[in-house]
Amino acid sequence: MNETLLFLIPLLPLCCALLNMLVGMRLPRLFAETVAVSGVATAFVLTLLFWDYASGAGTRATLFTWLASGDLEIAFALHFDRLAAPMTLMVTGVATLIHLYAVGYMHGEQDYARFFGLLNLFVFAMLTIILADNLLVLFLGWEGVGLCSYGLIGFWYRKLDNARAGTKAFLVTRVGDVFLGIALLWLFALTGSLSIGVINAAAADLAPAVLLGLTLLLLLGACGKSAQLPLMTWLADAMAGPTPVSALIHAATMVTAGVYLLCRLFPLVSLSAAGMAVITAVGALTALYAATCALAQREIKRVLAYSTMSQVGFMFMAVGAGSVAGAMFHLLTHAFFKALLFMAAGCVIHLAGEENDLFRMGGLYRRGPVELFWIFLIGAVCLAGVPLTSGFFSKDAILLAVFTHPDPVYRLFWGIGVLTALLTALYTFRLVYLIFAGEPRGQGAPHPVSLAMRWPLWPLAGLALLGGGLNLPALVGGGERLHHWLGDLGGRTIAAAHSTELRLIALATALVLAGWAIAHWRYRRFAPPTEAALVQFLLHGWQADRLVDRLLVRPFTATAHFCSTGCDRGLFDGTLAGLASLAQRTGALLRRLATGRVSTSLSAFAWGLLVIAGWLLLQLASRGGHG
Amino acid sequence: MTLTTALPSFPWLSLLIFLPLAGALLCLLHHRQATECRWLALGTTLATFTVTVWLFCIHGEGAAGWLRYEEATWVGAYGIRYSLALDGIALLMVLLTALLQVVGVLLAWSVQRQTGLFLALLLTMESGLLGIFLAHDLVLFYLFWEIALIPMFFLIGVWGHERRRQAALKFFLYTLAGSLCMLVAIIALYLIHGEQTGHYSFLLSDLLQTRLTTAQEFWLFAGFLAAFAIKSPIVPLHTWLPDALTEAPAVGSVDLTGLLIKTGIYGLLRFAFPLFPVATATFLPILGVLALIGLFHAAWSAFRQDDIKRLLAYSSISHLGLVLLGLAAWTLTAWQGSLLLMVTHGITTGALFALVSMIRQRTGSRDLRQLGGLWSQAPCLSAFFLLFALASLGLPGLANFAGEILVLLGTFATHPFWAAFGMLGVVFAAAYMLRLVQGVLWGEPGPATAGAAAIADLDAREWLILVPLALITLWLGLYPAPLLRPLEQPVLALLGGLP
Amino acid sequence: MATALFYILGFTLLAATLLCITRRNPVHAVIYLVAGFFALALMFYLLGAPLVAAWQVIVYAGAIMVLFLFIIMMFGLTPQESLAGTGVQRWLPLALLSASILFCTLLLIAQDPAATTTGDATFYLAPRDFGTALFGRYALAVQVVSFQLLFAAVGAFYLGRRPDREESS
Amino acid sequence: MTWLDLLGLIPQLLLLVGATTLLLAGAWYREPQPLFAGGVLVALLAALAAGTCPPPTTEIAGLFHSTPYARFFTIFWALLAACSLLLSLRFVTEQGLPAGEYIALVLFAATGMTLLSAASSLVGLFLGLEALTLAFYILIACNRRCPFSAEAGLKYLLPGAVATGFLAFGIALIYATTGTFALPDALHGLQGESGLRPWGLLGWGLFFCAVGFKISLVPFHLWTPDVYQGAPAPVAGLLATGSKGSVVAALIGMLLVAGPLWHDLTGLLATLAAVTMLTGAFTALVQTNLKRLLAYSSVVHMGTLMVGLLTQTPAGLAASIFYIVVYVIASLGCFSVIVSFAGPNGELQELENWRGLGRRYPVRGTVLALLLLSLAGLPATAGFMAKFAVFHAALQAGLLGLTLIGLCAALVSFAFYLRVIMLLFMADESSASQPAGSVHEHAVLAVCASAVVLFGLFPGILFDLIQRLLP
Amino acid sequence: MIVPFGHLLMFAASLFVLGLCCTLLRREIIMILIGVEIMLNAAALTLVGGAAYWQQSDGQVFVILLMAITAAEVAVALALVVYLKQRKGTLVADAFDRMSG
Repeated sequence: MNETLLFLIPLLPLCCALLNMLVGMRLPRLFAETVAVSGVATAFVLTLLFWDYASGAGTRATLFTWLASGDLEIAFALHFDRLAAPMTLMVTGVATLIHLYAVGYMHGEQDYARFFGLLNLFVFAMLTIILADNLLVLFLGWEGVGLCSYGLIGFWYRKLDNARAGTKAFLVTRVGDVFLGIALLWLFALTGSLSIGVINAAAADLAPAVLLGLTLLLLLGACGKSAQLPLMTWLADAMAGPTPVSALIHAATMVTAGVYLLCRLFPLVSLSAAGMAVITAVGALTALYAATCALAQREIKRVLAYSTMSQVGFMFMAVGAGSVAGAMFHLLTHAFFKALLFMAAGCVIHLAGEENDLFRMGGLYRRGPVELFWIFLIGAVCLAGVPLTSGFFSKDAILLAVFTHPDPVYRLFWGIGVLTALLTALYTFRLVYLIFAGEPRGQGAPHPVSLAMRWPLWPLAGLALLGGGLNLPALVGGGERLHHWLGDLGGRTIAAAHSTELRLIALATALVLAGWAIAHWRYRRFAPPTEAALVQFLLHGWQADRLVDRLLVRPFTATAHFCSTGCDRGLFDGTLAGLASLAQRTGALLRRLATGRVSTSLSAFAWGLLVIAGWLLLQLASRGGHG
Repeated sequence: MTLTTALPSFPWLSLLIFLPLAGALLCLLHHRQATECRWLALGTTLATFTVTVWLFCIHGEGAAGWLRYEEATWVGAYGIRYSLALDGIALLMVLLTALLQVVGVLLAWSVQRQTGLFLALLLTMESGLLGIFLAHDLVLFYLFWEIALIPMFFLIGVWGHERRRQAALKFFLYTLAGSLCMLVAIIALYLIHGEQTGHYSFLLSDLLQTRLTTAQEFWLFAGFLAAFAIKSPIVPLHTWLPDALTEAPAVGSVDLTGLLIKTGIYGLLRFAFPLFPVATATFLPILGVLALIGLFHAAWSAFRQDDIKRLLAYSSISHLGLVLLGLAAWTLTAWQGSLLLMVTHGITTGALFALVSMIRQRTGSRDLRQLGGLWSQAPCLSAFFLLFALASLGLPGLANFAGEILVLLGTFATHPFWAAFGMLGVVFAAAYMLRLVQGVLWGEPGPATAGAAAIADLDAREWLILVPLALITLWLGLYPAPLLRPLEQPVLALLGGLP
Repeated sequence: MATALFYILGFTLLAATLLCITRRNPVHAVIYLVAGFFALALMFYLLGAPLVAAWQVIVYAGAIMVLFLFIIMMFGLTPQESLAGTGVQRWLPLALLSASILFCTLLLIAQDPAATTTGDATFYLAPRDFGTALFGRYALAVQVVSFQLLFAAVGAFYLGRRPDREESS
Repeated sequence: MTWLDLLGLIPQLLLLVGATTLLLAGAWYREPQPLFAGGVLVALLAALAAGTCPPPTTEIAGLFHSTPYARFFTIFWALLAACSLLLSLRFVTEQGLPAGEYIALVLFAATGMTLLSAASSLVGLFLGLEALTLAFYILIACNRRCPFSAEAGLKYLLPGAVATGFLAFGIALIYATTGTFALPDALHGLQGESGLRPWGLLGWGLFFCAVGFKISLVPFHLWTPDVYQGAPAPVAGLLATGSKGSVVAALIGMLLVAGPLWHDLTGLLATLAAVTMLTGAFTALVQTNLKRLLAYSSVVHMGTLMVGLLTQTPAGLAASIFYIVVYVIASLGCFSVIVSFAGPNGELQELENWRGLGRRYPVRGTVLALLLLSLAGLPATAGFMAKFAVFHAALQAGLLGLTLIGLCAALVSFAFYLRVIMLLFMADESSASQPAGSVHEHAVLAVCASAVVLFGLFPGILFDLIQRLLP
Repeated sequence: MIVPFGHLLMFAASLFVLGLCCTLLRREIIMILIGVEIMLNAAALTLVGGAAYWQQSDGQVFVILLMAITAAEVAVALALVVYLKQRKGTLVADAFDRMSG
């Protein structure tokens, strides 16, 4: 087969997206939905078909030259390799399921064509990021996913808050994109190319300071997309979008793009030890921050959003610790169980009668179909990291990698990680208890949950439970398949004594148990929410929004006001108006000379004569002076 | 190719300039019958566009030196010659002009009052603009420079909105002040050259041979700069543009933002830079800083505007800041990016202005606080609006991004920090553009939107205007190579001029 | 002798003119001026221009000034306005202005090294030569002037006409 | 003075004889149309004569040139007289003026102009100027129904008389200094180092006062707006174009024969020109009466012309000739628009009354706009080429300061010309109905407009002609 | 010549300035015209003096022409005076100031 066919993987969703956007409303609904789902599904199948291309050094495919100027030559090119392949598979697979789910979820929605169009477009953009061979194409996908998330968060645009949330997401991520863009420019200036392969190859002979700078820029770019500190404020608000969107974009795929970027450029990033430490620090802090926030949230989706943030933090820690394999492992498992959780949450919300607030739920165990409880529980235990679930293995691998890192400062990060693990278990079980335990507290009449919404959850549940098999540690007789598959792309291999591994596993288990115990003790039967200052503080995400408003937004608008009103209207236009009125006044003044009386013009004659005579006198005097 | 060899001496460039003039005269003669005038104007602009496209087809590869050259004596007494020259850069601008004028005529279809005169002025301006881009004799250039001015003055003043008179007067006098300085500089240069060589001529190619002292260079350069900086407009000489753009009728805004302000930049790189290399070399850093100031100042100001047209006007200034930044960087990539950005900005912003006029026709308002929720009433219109807004905020894959990234890549090579700041400007663009989109499309229908009984979606004419522009936006976003190719040689030639 | 006479006449002329321009009654003014012109005519004679002197008396003093007198009498112009209108602040600046002009002029003359050059002896232009000059070289000028007089007459006739009713209304 | 000389004078003789004949005819025959036809015919014949029969000598009776230069202006002023007669017909008929006298005076004024611009001696200059002025004294005051007319006449007469005094005394001093009236020699009062030099300079100073009055340089310009406003539009048109133009033409001729001079006066005249341009421009900015506005604009133009003269180079003089020709055409056109809008009960003067007129009468409005833009100096109109030529010459002669001031004045001029144009076209409300204007007036309009466009697009024609005029 | 030319010119200049003063200081039209006459006579004096100084006839001839022209001018001027008097009833020049600015 011709490797150019690889382009089918991203282009199929694109075509379906365009089809839906242009003529979707004129098509019957069923057809639109079929187009949307089939596009993604086909991409999934194609990925499987093309799997062999990924082996070895991977395969490059070039479509045509995008930009050419002087020695600059940037082409639309794909690179399908061992890092991209599993990611592609995950994205297309999860996306397919979520599309199916969405068909059911968006049943009552009139504007379905726009929804599925954007959803497909998003898949295209995400695949572009994954498969991009050079940074500019990656940047294209990077902005593309931002755009789609903007459009989908604000999908219900009539409520201005949704639109605002979308705008906020777009702007905050764009701030990150600026740094990515600068890094891109710099890399081109340094290496004369934007191809990822070339850059990674040339990274070795760059000055350490430059490497640090580049790493930080890339990190900031990644933080924007992956909602890490300090650019994390948008993710929680992004939950304003429809639940499938949250599941696909803000849990499974887009938010992990940052991690993927760092993994892609790992050869460059890993060269700067300081940079790696910073990455780990950012990850660890974000993980802790988000976990604490998740503890106090009242809306089910916000809890999940913060947990996503926290989990992505873990992935950053993995990258920082040098274990790409660990990062990718957690990325995949997290994609499974978090998508599962979101979709289940969607069902829960339906059941609770479009009720988002945890404190008005409860008792769903008896009300709803019992399968829903089990599905949600599966997701929860994976998230909490109950032993033998996928989440357990992936998180454990990360903690191990951080623990075994030679640099002592990593021990501190490890400690944070452990604490976060505890909190994770805590807020996860809090969630479960608040939703299912006790008596129903809400008034909303339960909506029936359609079949289309239910059955896509099962395969995900299976993946979530068994996903651990992807990279089972040797300790439990696993072959670390993912790690071997990635090979040299997988970062450093974690070599640790079995005893340490065992101790860590024990610790993790203990943490989960502790978390469950606390949750059980506190949330078994519902207690009305406390208004404690700490709770409020956590509820509002450590007041991050207010901080941003004080530090950035207000100065920005103030400057804008100064520029438009102060400078333009006041200074520049004022000067012009001054000149104009000066001319007018001069005219009025000179006009008074013409009194219309003859005597005036006669004396003007005399003055003229006087001037001339005086002038001549001066002339002659000077002449006399000369000679 | 065969056709060119068949007609080697046919004056295509003169045809380009005089075709619209002829159309204008015919429109004047038939100014009573509006419909005839419309079709006449459309035919003329289409014919002109065809000629330009044909020129582009045969000269698309680009070449060193002039692609076409036509010359005749005009005023023997002063050695003024009627001389037109076409190179890759001019080709691009001519193409843009012809295209936008076709759009303009389609837009002007809805003009009811004195349609004939309106179209006549439009066509006159087209030939003026084409002349600016083609003129190779400085007096001829000045002539076209002013000729393009007066129709715009009337377009704003007669068919404009509320404060049209003040805006028209401000626009005209402000620009004229600069032009007069340029006139002095032109004559002075001519005299200096004549005294040196004894051969009095206004031809650019002759004047390029002039040997100037540094002081002379600076003064003359200042003269040229005055005209071009006001036209471009470079902050702080920009305040005429928001007023003019806001008050102008739709077509006026399109031409003003799409073409007229581009003439300033074109003048800079065609005349000011090559004629005065030393002064240019000293001035470039200042230009870069001014460009950045303009970029941010305008973006900030745009963020505060509630009148859509004002907002777009400031966004134009901001974009031109980026263009100037590219020029100041003085590298091939940056220049190609700047020129590309000029074209793409003309198309996207032009389309946006067209859309604003459509919105205003439907809702009777241009005020962000009055509008809103348009998507629910006119999804197609809104979709186009969103598309061009995204293009204008530099979304990859759409037209502007190609130019912007080239500018930034080219600039980073020589001035990393300029480029970094330029990149930062991208967020600013997003800030005001998203505010615009949010105010127009999202939310509950605003007073104006709700007030208008039923807001019709696009009609056939508007589809005809928007679809080609949208296609071009996509095409230039994904495959700008055809436009970049003819630029390479002339840009390299211009860049070589610096000591 | 002649020189002394010339100076006397000159100062008479100036004095008469001064009186003329300071009289409030126009009739007196004209009379003084006529007197001055007589002196001027004599100066012409002393400068060797007998014919011009004669015409000065006939045309100027005789015709033009009488014309003025006639108009003044016709309207019976009584001295209605004091000298230079109303009071000092009215005429003082103008007087100063004229004074300074005079001053400048005299200064200019003072610049003149040849102020005291006198040409050779007396110069006397006989009427015959005068006539040949006038009707020879300057015949064309005479023609033009004659036409001018004609059209002046036309204009005077047209302007001086009594107003008919729709004009006066 | 011989018969040969008379051959060179055929145009002037034609004008004078025609004037007298029509004057007499008018006494018996009261119908205006045929008289005017005759007047126009006479003017055209004079132009034809000047164009076709070249004189045997280059100087006539030591008073007037008959060089190509002089003959060009003879033709020009004769045609101007024809145009202004065409413009006057409706006015004279409606106001019931005696046609014979009117025509005769116009033709006599034209004679004065031709003689003035042909003057080769101070005597000729004085005679021509006086003939011109005398005719205007009467013409300005000729409309006995309009009270302003008489006032304007007075305001032209008194300063005019004083100017005559200045001129006479100036010429007298020059003569006393140099002992001759013939022009090239009489200029030695400025150049030579003779003992009487200060007197000569004073004489030239007085001379320039008088000339400054005629072409209304600041500070001698104060009469201009009042007289323009009060005089009937056709007369004002003739005054604005003919009398000023012929005086400038005389100055140019003087410089042509004499070459560069005025070393002592250059600075003074430069200051005068600068002040004139700025004062005129700024004062015109605040005018509310179209005729007054045109008056002040003419002040600006005269200042610009002074710049052209001050270069004292052949190029500068050629530019000035071009400028004066173009100025005359454009401003005659403006006045003919005013005439065409004038009715039996007065003219349209206040700018307020012009509001929206361009919309209602597009043709005349457009022509007026075109002519105003030409006066302002917009490219592609003749006015631009004129300004271009003058400032080009000025820069060549190193008069940078004057050029910059001139350009500032040009900028301000644009402001007030555009004000009129905006009133014509950009006013919301439409104007009241106005007279349609007669065929003759429209013919003159057409001539002026087409000339402005022609010389704007192909200035070469005129430039080459002028080159052939210069010695 | 009987007197130094400079002195003669001095007389003429003084006469001229006196005429100028008359036009400046007096308000009636008549008196202003008289002032002009004085100025013209100053010119005549200079011309005659010049003729004597240069031993020429031209100066004197010009005086004659000057007289004729003056006569013509005065005729017109006085006619206008009559006209104005009939219209407005006053001969004070500054009374005619309906047009200004």
